[in-house]
Amino acid sequence: MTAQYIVNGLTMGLIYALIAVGYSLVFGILKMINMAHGAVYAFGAHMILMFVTWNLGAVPAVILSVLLTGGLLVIYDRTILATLRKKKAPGIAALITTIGFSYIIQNGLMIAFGTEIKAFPALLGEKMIQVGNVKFAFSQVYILVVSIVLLVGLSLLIHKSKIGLAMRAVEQNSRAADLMGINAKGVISVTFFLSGMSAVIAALLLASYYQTVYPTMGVMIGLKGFSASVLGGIGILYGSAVGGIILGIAESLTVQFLSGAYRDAVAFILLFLILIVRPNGLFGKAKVSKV
Amino acid sequence: MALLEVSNVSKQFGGLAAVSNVDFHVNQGEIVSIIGPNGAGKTTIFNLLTGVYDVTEGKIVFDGKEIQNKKVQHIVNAGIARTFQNIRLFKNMRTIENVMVGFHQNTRYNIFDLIFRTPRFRKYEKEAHIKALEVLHSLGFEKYIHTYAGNLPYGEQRKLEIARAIATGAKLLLLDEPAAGMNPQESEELLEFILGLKDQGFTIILIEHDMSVVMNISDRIYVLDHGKMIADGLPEEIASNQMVIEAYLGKSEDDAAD
Amino acid sequence: MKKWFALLLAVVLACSALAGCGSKETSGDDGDGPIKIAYSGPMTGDNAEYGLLFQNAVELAVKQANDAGGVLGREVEVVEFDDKNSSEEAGSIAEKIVGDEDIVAVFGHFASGVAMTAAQIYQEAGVVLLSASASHVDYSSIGDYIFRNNVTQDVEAYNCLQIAVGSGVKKLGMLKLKTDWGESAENSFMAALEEIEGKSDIELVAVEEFVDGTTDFSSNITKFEEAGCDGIVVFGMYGSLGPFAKQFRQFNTETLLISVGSSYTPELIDLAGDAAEGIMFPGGMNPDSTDPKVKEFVDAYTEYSGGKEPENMSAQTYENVQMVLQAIENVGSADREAIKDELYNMTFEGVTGTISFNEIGDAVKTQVWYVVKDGQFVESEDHKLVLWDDFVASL
Amino acid sequence: MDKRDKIIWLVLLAALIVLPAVGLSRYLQRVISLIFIYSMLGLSLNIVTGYMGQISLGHAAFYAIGAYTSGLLSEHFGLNFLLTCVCGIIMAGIIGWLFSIPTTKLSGTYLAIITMGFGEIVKVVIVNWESLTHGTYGLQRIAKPEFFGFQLNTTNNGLYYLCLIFLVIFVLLCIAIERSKLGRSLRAIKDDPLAASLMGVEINHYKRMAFTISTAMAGCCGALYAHLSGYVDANSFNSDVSTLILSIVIFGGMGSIKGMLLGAAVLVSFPEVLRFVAVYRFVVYGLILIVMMVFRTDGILGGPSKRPYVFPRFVKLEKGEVTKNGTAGGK
Repeated sequence: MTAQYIVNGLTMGLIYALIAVGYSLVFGILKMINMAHGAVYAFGAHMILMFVTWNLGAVPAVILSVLLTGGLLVIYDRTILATLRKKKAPGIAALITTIGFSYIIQNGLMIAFGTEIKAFPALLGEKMIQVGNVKFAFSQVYILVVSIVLLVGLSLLIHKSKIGLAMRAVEQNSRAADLMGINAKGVISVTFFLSGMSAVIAALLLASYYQTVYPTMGVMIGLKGFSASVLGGIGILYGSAVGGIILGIAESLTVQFLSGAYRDAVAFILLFLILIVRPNGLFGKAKVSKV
Repeated sequence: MALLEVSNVSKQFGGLAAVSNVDFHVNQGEIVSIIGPNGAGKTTIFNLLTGVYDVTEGKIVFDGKEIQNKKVQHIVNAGIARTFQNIRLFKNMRTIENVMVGFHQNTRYNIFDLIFRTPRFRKYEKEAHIKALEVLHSLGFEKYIHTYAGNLPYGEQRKLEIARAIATGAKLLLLDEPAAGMNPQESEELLEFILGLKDQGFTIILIEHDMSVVMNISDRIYVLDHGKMIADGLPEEIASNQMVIEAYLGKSEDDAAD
Repeated sequence: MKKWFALLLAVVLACSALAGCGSKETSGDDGDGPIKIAYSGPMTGDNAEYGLLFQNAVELAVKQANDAGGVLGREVEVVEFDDKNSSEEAGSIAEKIVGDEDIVAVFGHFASGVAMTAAQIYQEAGVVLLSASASHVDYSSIGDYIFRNNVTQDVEAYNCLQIAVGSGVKKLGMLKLKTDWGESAENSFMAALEEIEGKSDIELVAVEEFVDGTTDFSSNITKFEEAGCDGIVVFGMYGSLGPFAKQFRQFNTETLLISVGSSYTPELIDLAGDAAEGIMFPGGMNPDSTDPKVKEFVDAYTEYSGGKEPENMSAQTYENVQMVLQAIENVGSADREAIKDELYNMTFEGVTGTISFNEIGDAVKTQVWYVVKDGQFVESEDHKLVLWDDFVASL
Repeated sequence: MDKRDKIIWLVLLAALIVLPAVGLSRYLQRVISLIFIYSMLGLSLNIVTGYMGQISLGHAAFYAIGAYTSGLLSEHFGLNFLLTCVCGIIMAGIIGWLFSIPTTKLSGTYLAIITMGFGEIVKVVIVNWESLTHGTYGLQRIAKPEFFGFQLNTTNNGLYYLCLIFLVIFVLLCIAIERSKLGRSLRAIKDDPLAASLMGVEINHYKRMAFTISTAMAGCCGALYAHLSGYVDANSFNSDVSTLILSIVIFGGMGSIKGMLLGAAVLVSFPEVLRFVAVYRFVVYGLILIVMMVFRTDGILGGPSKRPYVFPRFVKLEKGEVTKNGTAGGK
């Protein structure tokens, strides 16, 4: 029956990959961990729920939620992070503001939506499919397809398109990129918007699979997505995808062979080992520090 | 026996040979300059001497002991200290504190001494403070003692970096382009200061582009180009050496033809 | 200069903050002025929904008492606190409550761990604590001021086993929430299983644990399928039972699901939808019961709380407040110790039945066998929960 | 320490000693004792984050190790509080030292990540190692400290003064560290690690030492808290606690000892004041973090002090040279 566990693990793994992509995008450009990413994920889920309860239909709800969540992140960057960059504040300062931002979002959701667990409509259907002795829900197929499409799409965008080139330029040296006429501020905003979009899509997939939504849903998912992005080599998109899948399967096998109680611990033990052995993750390259 | 003996030292970064088969020596009390166009590998040599990089091959003998590929702290302890091309002072610490960090290895007390303020702690702290004040006096830094290193004028920051190197108790000072970005008046002053160090018995290796400083101060000069030693000798010889001129100015139009 | 100003501002803020919440020290309850009772529950953080449900129950009971002329001709007043479901907060609040001499009794502190931390302080200072939710086995033994009007863990675990055996389950699985509540539920259940060893052919074949906040039960479900369970008892709140039931029904529609009374709320139906069909519970008050006492309470509560239906533990909270007010009426004074003594020897006709406290402060409660039928909680016609000893004898 | 600082410290200490005589309610005593403990936690993290500039997002793990070590020893062996507290310090210090060995080569973002991971791992160990830590039940009814038969509790202000005494010790310890070779080396590592190593500072050795001292101090706070509150479980040391400690260091001002006390006073008393505003207080709490970072990155008392450098008392200078109040002037 291990195949069943692998499939379960794969589903969670792809969700972690999507969240990890969100971290990698922001870290790639600004060398900063967005500690509020888990809260943004929860915010996306609640926005979709809100728009759906206004019976706007699934697709418009998701699009609106992506715009709103992406917009929230862009505004946050333009107002707070931009001033910190202008003031040349140390890295810690930006990190602390994201912690503050996550408190605001999470507790804002609690005020607006109440703290109890709410039902989320199964937007991706509930049919079950049986292949051999492995059973899985149709929505798991959705998760597989959508996340792969998104991951490939983002990688293509980063590595092949003009905006992607600009993003990598800003990542290397934003001042130089500015001199070359690239609008660094605009590129950073696009990066945040993409990071927000990947969080909303992850939220859509997971919330419709488990049909539950609650304000603190982003905390553990955020931490694990984060470990996945570091596992794969933070800042590298395909690294995050691989890291997420490894983490998802490892977690599922832990529940099979050990017990559910160690489910959360496996993410951090894996993270601990990777950081000791290869601090730059599986695919990261060690940077040579120049004197 | 020379104070410092560098024999057949090379350093490769992947395929690129930053420094290949370099030999040179420095005697006690001498001022030796290493000159060469940008990217010739001068600072790499300093990094090899101070243990920041490991040599790919070759030996470095200082004061009779082999020091290549040793840990940075051992080399500082052995008596080599350096300054940096772009100033690396402790900007958020005061002038006197910068110098006292230099004393780090000579203030021999441990964690328990400092917690319980034992006599040993007081002895070494007092010594460090007094010596730091002496060093700062020799620089004429009385009015800057309380200033933060980051707020010092440029010229003074250069001097403070040298003072900090002296504070480590080093015998050999490696000065990496101390006169960079200085106006003639300042570099003149620096010249005096370095000569003063020579009188106090320090041995100095100087990397410098400002030929007026190099020619007046150096006992001997080595010329480095693309990681290789292409010439060495007294300042006058180097000034008229054809290869050196080509290395700096490149071949003139007609010479290149033949 | 700027730094001095910032320092001054911050110190003033801190001092005013501390002075602001220093409560005045007053002497004991001197017979006039309002009778003050305290309610503390999780308004934020986990289980906040229960905190708010209980808050409505306490306020409703007090409002009804005041409308009927108050107690001993004095108005009743509630002082409310948010303990964020954390022991540290509960400790601070307990200190504050015992410091205020006017407060004569305390209700609330949702989780067992939180309640037991505060209970030590109430016991030390001699203030009655009446909980409607703590189910930890040795909660009441903390002291004679500590009461509980709630089914204890072992009674509820025994009833779950009764339902499993009564429904003819042979291979039983258990899904357990990894908290102190889940641990003690498991211990009681294991003890019950040992008691009926040999008398029934039911067998525990799989035990699965899950961390609070888990929504992915796929691996646990696969394990239950491998063990071939025809019945699973779930020790968890509706927030976990709902998703589990929904995911489980995608894999298997026959196996019987049994859970505990606290998952017995309308929200479970929203979360689990038709997957809730056929889930069985040992439960307390049935909100749709035709009993006039229950009907009147349910209507009053729903109207007061703006449409939220009461569940069993809110009903018990409501009873707790009425019992204490009744005790004050019987004794004729709001003295803390007198209330404590009166509670031991009074019996009270509450919404969930007749209540009396045994010598360590636990209310002896009976439960009803419920099953979910097309989205409604219905009392099972063909089965009835009996006292545990009678049940063991009948095997 | 110059004259002005001395006055401030003495006035503050006198005020805190007299405060209970004004008749503090048990509740206020508990809150102020918590402020003392969180000030000490701030001081402990200040060594790693304030002086050395390394962020730790899992400091509550060592706070928990100290609490559980002390709590379990007093539960099983009934040892006196001082003994269990010392064991808590040693245990947290040793685990901190072991943790620092592989992690010193990491810095900045990666160190923040791994400390956060370690915090979660410690929480999982506490929850699952039932035989040792009673798992999710936590430690119940931890004995109040007793000295020569005199039990310290909130009725006789005993716990308040115990915490105050420890706070005074912590402050003196931090001043000793700051005004020494160790303090200078840590600040040099923060400013420029490479230059520091070239001045002979053994970087990894000092990072490990700073981490060990910091975790040992956090262990001591854990022991104090366990006996103050009487009940601890895994959730008493969750990631919110680590974030609170870090925020105290940032809000108070990195590297400023007085800043730690101020940061703790404001950030611990603040949720108590806004208790009536329940849900909103966390939103405001988040706002404080953002506003502080945008407008005052050095925190309230942080940043380079304008006052002249203070020569240690025992450095007697000949008349002609620089006297203590710096006749030589300086900015």
